Amino acid sequence: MNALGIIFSYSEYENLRELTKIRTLASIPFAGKYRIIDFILSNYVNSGIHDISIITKINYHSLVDHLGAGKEWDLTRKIGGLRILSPFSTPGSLDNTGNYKGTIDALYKSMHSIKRSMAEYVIIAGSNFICSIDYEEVLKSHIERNADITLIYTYPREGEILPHGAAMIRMDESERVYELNYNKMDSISQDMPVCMSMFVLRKSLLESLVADSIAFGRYDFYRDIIQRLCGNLNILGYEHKNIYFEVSNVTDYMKENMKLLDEQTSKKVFEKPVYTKIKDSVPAYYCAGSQVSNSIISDGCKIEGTVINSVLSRGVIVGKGSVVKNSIIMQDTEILNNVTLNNVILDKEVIVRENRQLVGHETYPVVIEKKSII
Amino acid sequence: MNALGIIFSYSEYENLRELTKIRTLASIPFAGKYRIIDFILSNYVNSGIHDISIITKINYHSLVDHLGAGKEWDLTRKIGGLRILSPFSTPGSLDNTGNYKGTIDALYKSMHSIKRSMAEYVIIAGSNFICSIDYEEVLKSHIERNADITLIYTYPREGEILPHGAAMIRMDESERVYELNYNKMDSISQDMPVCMSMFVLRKSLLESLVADSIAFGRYDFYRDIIQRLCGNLNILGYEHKNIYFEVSNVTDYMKENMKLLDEQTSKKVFEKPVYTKIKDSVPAYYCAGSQVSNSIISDGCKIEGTVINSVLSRGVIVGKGSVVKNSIIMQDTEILNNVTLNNVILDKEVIVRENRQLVGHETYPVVIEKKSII
Amino acid sequence: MSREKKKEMIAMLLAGGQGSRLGILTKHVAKPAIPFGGKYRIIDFTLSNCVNSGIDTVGVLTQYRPLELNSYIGNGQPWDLDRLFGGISILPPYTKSKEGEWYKGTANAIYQNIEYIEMSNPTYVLVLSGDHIYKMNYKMMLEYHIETEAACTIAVLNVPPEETYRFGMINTDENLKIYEFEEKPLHAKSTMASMGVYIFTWEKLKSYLIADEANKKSENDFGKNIMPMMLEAGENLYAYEYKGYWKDVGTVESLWESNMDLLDPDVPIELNDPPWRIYSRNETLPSQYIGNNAKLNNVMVSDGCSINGELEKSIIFPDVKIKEGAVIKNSIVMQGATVGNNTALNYAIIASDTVIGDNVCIGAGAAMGPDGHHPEITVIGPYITIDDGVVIPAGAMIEESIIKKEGE
Amino acid sequence: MSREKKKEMIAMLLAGGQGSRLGILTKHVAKPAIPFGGKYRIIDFTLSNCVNSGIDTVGVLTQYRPLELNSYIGNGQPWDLDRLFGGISILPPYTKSKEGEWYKGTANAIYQNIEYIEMSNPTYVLVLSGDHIYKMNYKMMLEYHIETEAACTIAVLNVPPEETYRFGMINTDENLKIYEFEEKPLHAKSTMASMGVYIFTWEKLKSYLIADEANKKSENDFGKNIMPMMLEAGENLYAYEYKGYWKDVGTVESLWESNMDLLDPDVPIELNDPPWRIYSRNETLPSQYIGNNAKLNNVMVSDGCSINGELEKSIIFPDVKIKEGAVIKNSIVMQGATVGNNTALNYAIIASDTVIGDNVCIGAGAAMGPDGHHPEITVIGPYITIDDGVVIPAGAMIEESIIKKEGE
Repeated sequence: MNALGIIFSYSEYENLRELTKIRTLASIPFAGKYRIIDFILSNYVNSGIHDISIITKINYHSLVDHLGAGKEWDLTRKIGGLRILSPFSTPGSLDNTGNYKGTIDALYKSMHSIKRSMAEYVIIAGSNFICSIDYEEVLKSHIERNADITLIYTYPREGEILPHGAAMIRMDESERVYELNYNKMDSISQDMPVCMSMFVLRKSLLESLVADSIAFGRYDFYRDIIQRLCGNLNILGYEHKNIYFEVSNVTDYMKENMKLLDEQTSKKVFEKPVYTKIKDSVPAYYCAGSQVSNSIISDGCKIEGTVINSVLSRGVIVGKGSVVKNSIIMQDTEILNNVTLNNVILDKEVIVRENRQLVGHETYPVVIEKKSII
Repeated sequence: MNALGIIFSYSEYENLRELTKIRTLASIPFAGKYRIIDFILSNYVNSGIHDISIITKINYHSLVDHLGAGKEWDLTRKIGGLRILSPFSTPGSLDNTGNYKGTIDALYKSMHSIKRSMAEYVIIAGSNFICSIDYEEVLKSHIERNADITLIYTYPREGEILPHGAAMIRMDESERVYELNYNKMDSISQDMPVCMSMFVLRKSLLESLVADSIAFGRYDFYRDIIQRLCGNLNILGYEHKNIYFEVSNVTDYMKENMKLLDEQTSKKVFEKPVYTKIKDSVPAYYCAGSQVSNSIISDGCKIEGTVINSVLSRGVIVGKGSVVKNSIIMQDTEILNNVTLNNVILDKEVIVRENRQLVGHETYPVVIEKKSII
Repeated sequence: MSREKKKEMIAMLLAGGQGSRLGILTKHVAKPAIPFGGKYRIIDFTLSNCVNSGIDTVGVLTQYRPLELNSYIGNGQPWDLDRLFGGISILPPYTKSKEGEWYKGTANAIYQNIEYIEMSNPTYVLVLSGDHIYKMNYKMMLEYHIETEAACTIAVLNVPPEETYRFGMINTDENLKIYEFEEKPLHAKSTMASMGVYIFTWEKLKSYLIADEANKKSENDFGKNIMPMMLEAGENLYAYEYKGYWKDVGTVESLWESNMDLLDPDVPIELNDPPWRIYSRNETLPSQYIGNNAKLNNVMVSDGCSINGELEKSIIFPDVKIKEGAVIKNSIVMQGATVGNNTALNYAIIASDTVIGDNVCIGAGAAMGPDGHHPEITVIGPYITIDDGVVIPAGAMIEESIIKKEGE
Repeated sequence: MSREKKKEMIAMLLAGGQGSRLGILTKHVAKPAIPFGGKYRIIDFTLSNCVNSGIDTVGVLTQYRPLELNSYIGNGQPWDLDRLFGGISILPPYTKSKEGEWYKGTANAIYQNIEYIEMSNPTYVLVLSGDHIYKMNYKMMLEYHIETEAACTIAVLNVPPEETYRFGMINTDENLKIYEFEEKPLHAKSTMASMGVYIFTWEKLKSYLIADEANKKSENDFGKNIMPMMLEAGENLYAYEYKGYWKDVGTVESLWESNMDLLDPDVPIELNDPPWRIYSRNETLPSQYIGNNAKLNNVMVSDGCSINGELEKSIIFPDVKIKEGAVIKNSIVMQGATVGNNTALNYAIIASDTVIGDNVCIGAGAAMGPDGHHPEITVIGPYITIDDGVVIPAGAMIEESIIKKEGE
């Protein structure tokens, strides 16, 4: 496909507490063995887009580790392929501050890479919305409807989550966007379309919009491009009708993971292949006496105890007599014997010693930092 | 080989003017189609070391571009492979300054990556010395002689160059290092051994030396480890007897490039394969009427004019009636018709218009910045 | 050419065999490509041994149905064998001038690829077969080979005296220097059986391969021709003792047994062994889902599965769906298979992508054999459908779909 | 399996031919692996056409001496064909049960690989041969194929009426719909010659391949059997006109000519064409060195060369050493060759790694043919040595070293 993919690996308004202390939003584990970036990259790859730049800010170490050379996503290419951009790798960046003033500034500082691409179109995505979407269809509609910018939106449904700060739009009957506002409530009415942080536009238009904005000291893509220019530009909405997940605070993160325990929901997200880093783990092993129900379990797990309504990432060990309920356990975490966990998120490589008990609440899960020993 | 390679892609004491304005020392073009990093990486790869971390500071954009996923160096691997480290990708680096306090601080901030390697030994190299060296031999000698640290040195020979700040060592008859001083002269006596910024030591020793130094606020590898501890540690020298090149200021850079016009010298550097990025350029083309003598020419060049005693990188065009003498011309630079150049360094993608004349002096070459139009 | 690198040792992996004793399981694929251990193929063990032993150049000699094996191996990336110099190469027979020639025997297969071997200019060549389950460090064997100054070193393992008739047996002096070979003897002098793992000093091997090829009567086989010829010529041949787990998975029985060994903590074959990882080509599948009414008791399950039944002592490959009420015991269910509601499997192997309906009974009447020997194994072939309610007796091997006609 | 991706079009590249009219040049390698144009191999053009046309799945059908071709292609990385899904696959003949079968004809080669093709589940299949020099966008041809609703589209080029006897000629109506084939006619009705580039709708092709295979009398050839059968059955066959440069390099003459075309600004084959790059496997060699007394006049020189002689209208491959006083005109010197002091070459092809001594004269007496036709080409085979002072007359083809005995 004749398009360049640009991913923002961070979000301006997330509050994920301990989870983003050591990593960027895009590299947060999700759905057992995956990271958020896996879903976003797979959408591009499945749509035939093989030229992708990822814009990072801070704490992108884990993202770099996870992506490696991009082999698992078939993005180790001579032509196109994967590039991870950081403010510090910008040519001639003699200042060492490395903070972007906003999304437009981030794009501006990534221009050296964007300009080199031969693609005609750009498809931009943030990292807070997870879904399965076919960009080929979106681009087709963008061209057919003669849009300047296509903005992908959705209608939040029963039980679906929207955080403070999400961009809500208003459109006329031809889906032309004429207003954009930020969500200031805790939940919103379900007939209000919400922007999914995904945009399609011509690369040449993006280049000139960014140059213009920078010249006037305007740095925010939503406010200074969509909101400001929706009168002048033909900004059209494109509805995403399939299921989505939104991750921007810990309670939502927990809820969204739990949704995957519904096999129908899970099927919709995994309709097309989702690629992730290969770990060469052994198959999961369920010992004699283990008891597991309604849970997602990943390769390399070894279960001797009980796991109920939980999501386990790769290489998790649950000892004898331990009970893990309504929890998310990340990679290589070890739960020794006779431990009780309920409404807990254990980050990677945590060790929970014998006989410990950790209980959070559904709306406020306990989060244990990476490599903690409890 | 059971060793991890660590490369410092920058130097603390280089003065390369325009050449490092937009790039780091390691990615400066050298010997026509190469960058300095190519020689350093090829030494590792040819010695069977496939697990390599590159420490970067600022302006490493061109380095990232050049190395890509490391395919050309056969370093796109599941086990080991190439990693480019930056201060900003360090886990938990919430401060955004990104400056290292010194070489030890840089190693300290790269410890997350160093620690993960299963290798027993570490081989460290800077980017200012270019040579062909077999690290398998060095490691063998390190083990046989029971050294704590092996420091690779050489004796500068007639016409060889050493900059201000180079580390000169004194050794006893068993090659044990007992003193280290910095060069403060413009040239030095030829019987004074000089450290080539390459060290071999156990990874565990490096880890504890770095941790100790950081605890005491000591940040310079030469001063705080070699100089300070040469009384307590068994630091042994290993002589590199083959030819070498040193790049730390523009005059030297010019001189060192010109040395390669001697085929015998060139042969010694290219004894073993030196890998570089593949550009899929066409063969060089010499038009009817061109005149080329004693020059290095790279793929993709098209010569209509005259080239004498010069080094041309890939894709350089020399127009009709133009004369290029004693000059270094970098990639994709275009010299139109009837231009005269003498003692000039043209950086990448420069355009020299018709009838221009640029003349520098052997000891002070004219340097033209990347993408200039003259 | 002059700039190519010399390799100390390269491996030549004989993957040509059909493995006809595996019946329907090798109808579509060569034996080394048969699934094993929940997510692996048999060849993964040999390839991982190579990589973990530091060998980065492997030639795979194929001629029987190589398509699936080729596409499984691909560019070798899963084993880190996608190298710029060396890496993995598939070596089929080819035509030299007018006529092509198929591989006549194991030795002839290597002979026909002398040119390939010489491209790496190796000092030693490791010859392997791709159909055994074991973990072995060939680097240590090479050290032994160099130390004993052998022309050929043969890895051996101890077998019970009553099983020697199944193996090529090897007789050595007290220094393990070989003086005699016995091909499948009823009463062997020793208990050392050849594992089919050889290290040769390449210059030596090359000359014997050429000599063997010139001999029109030769069967061009390593065990039958090359080694005896070397012994006769007075070359140094040494045995190298291997003490770990080793299994030839040449029959349905041994394939089943060796899978079950993975579930037996007393059998020394541990897959979860980070310094000696077994690499394989991983499918792109989500994590597995274990339903509300599932029971799992000494079971291995892989990515992409959805398990709702009761499982005991079984191995479940990726992307398998097991519906509610299904009861699976002592069985192996391969990739992509579906097992319907209330279906019972006992001592069964279900091959890839097969669909088993509801209320099916597979391995019906499976009863323990004499001496506590397990019952006969039932095998359901790949890509077929077994309709609801079908009963398949223990020991059957089903090649084609069983669809009940309407009204039945 | 179900998760594999569907590809719109994949390419099947017939690279099986020996190309015997190229004599000594194809003694060790298949024709598509022959060096061309200073740093390329013939097959680079077809592979680059595929990649530049957006095709990322290419099956290469080999059977003659595939070793060098295989190792040249490797994992396909130089052409960006090292893909996780698709990419490049070498497809040799293989055994299905007891007996293997060599490729009987071009159509049979594809027939034997139906299983491979179906793995990508393509809608269209592009059939190519690997021995032509041209730059062509197959994507545009596919658009034409879809537009005309053809079952098969054949790329054609216009040839002079006097050359039709060398080609498969195609007769069409005014809409380019094909109604007749003429195999190498002396007097053709049209000037449209088939380029051996076909796009088929896969479902159609598959059924005709199966029908053709059942016909024992068929030669299993696309041109002779498949297309005429399709035409007879009333399928839509269309010609697609190609207007650019195209050359079959099947003979020493045409190989030489087509190399020289690169040095002729009037011939429309430009290698330095960034949007349509020709990819090749690059050797690891330093930049070239041009010495003090070198003269280069309309010459192409590659990496790693050291040039000290006088060159005119010649193509020099990588790693060639040309010593002082050597005079090289109208010649091609392939990789790794050395040309000694004061040696003269004229209208010569020096194959790879050959060493030509001092004061040698190759192509001696080369004189223009009638009608301004160039003199006969002299070919010196690969890996040999020509001793000092030897004189080799124009038109010779030297297979073995010429070493002067002592005292001579």
